[in-house]
Amino acid sequence: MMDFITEKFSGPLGLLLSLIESEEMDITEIALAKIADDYVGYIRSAKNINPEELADFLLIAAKLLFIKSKALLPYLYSAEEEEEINDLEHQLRMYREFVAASQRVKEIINTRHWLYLPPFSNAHNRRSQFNLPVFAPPAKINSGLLRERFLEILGGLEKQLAKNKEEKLLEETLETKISIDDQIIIIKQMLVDKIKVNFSRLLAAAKTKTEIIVNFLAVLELAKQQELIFEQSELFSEIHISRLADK
Amino acid sequence: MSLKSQLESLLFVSLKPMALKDLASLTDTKVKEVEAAVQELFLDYQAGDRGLTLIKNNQQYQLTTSAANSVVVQKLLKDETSGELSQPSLEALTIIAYRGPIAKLELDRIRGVNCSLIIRNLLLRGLVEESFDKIKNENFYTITNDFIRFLGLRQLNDLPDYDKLSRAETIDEVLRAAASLLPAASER
Amino acid sequence: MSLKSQLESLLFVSLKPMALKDLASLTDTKVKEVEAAVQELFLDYQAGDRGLTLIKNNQQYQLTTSAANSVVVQKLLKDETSGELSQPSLEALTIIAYRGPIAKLELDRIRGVNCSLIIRNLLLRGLVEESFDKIKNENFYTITNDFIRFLGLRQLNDLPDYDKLSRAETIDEVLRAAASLLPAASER
Repeated sequence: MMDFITEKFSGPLGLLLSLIESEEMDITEIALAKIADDYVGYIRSAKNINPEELADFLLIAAKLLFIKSKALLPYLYSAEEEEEINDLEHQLRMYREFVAASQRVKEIINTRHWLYLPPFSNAHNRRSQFNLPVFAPPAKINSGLLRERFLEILGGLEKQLAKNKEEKLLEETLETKISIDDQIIIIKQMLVDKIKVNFSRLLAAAKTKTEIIVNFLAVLELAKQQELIFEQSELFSEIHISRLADK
Repeated sequence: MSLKSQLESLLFVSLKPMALKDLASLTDTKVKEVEAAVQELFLDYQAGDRGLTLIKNNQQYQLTTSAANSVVVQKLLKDETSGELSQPSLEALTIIAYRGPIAKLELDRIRGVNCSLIIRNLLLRGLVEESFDKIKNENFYTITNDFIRFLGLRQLNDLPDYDKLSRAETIDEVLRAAASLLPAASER
Repeated sequence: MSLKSQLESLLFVSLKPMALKDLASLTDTKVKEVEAAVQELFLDYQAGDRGLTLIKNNQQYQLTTSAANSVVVQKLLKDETSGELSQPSLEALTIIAYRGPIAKLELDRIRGVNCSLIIRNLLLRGLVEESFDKIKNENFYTITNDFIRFLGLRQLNDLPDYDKLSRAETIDEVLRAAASLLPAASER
């Protein structure tokens, strides 16, 4: 039997799609801007996101916040950035088509109109009438060759293991450094110490793209909670962040 | 005997899917002729009231029982299983079925998430196959005959909406690409 | 589907000749009807330009390749079991030699792909043998005595560096990693 495990969603696009559908909206820029906060809220509280997939979830979060900020300040955005938003809409529509197709594929499999092969048997009746040899070794094989091959296989596996360990280490550091809530605390602390912080300094401390996104999300979150003031003297110049006077 | 009958004998005895070029070398004929004869056989099985089906996948052919008789065949054989399929695996299989041969990056892009682990799992279960493209220096993935057998189809083209979903680009993407070639498109 | 087509499916998957009464019970029909349908099938194969034929022996029926094509069929069977091993087959054989008795799932995990077809080929050539472990409900593979003798050895542990290589920790580590990342899909 082929069983299907059902999960709430699969991957960041699955989450995005389920949020949009739960609001009964179509895939549009307005819809994406509207659900941006829900999406970020979900990944902040979700405990079951696979660390391997976290970066992909955050990337979509960053795109959504970008769309949301554009909805608020449309004149700041260029045609090129417009394109990027179209891409997310397009990607999501295509994904939705494949999710629908996967449901049809599941139904087809479940009808169990499977095609069968004869089971394999060494004494297969289709062969027995041909008097085939029961032992047919390849000519150029010897025990030394087997040993050599086995050592090569071990070598290949060792490389694979080392690579996996490296990736795992990367993930672990990612995981430990990545919490948005922790980042909020760090930023608040920096502001207590310094009163004013440059946004670029915050980002300079980030080591990976994911960390940049986390910083970005943390700052936005603090802004939403109305704990921060942003000042920018002109377009594309440094952004200064400071705390609102004690609330 | 005719080429078609020889091919039927070979497909009946073979334990694995047969490539056109292997069939050609065994029967000592040109690939073109083999292709025409196999196609005839493919249509014969489709047309008649037959208990056998010829699967065509990845330019390989394999003889199996027909979909309509699955119930009676299950009585004779031990139940075959392909284990559990999670929603992410099902999505990946669907995308590979419609878009294969597909590169890993393209699969990741459509699902919006890294699919390494899912691919490893599907390879182990024999539901997808990996082949290395030397020119593009990338691995490509296709569906195996085993998965086609679970679908009960003769070929992937028989999947619902195959023409629409198998195209690498949807219509609006094509239109957009065409528009960007026009000088006026830069002025928005 | 028609009775005739059901019988064709059953005869195709059956490894041994089938009696009329077994065919009747599987298709839930009377022996008389089955007999008539089998006769019809027999005539179909006779009349057309077919690569298959139905033979009757001791009231038992069996589907086989037509005699006229035996030369080309023999060529295929010979090709399957002669010549040098492909790279993947040699790898599987090596792993079975040093790590046997080894479960199919473990072999798949070490190689990262499903090895069903490769194992079949090694079984056909008499290089490995299969034994079913009732407690673990799994097939295990070892190299055959014929193959050990062919290598000029008296027993399996005469393989060069056997003690060291058969216990290589790397493989256990790979298997542990695979088991934690890719939980066993139920075997077929």
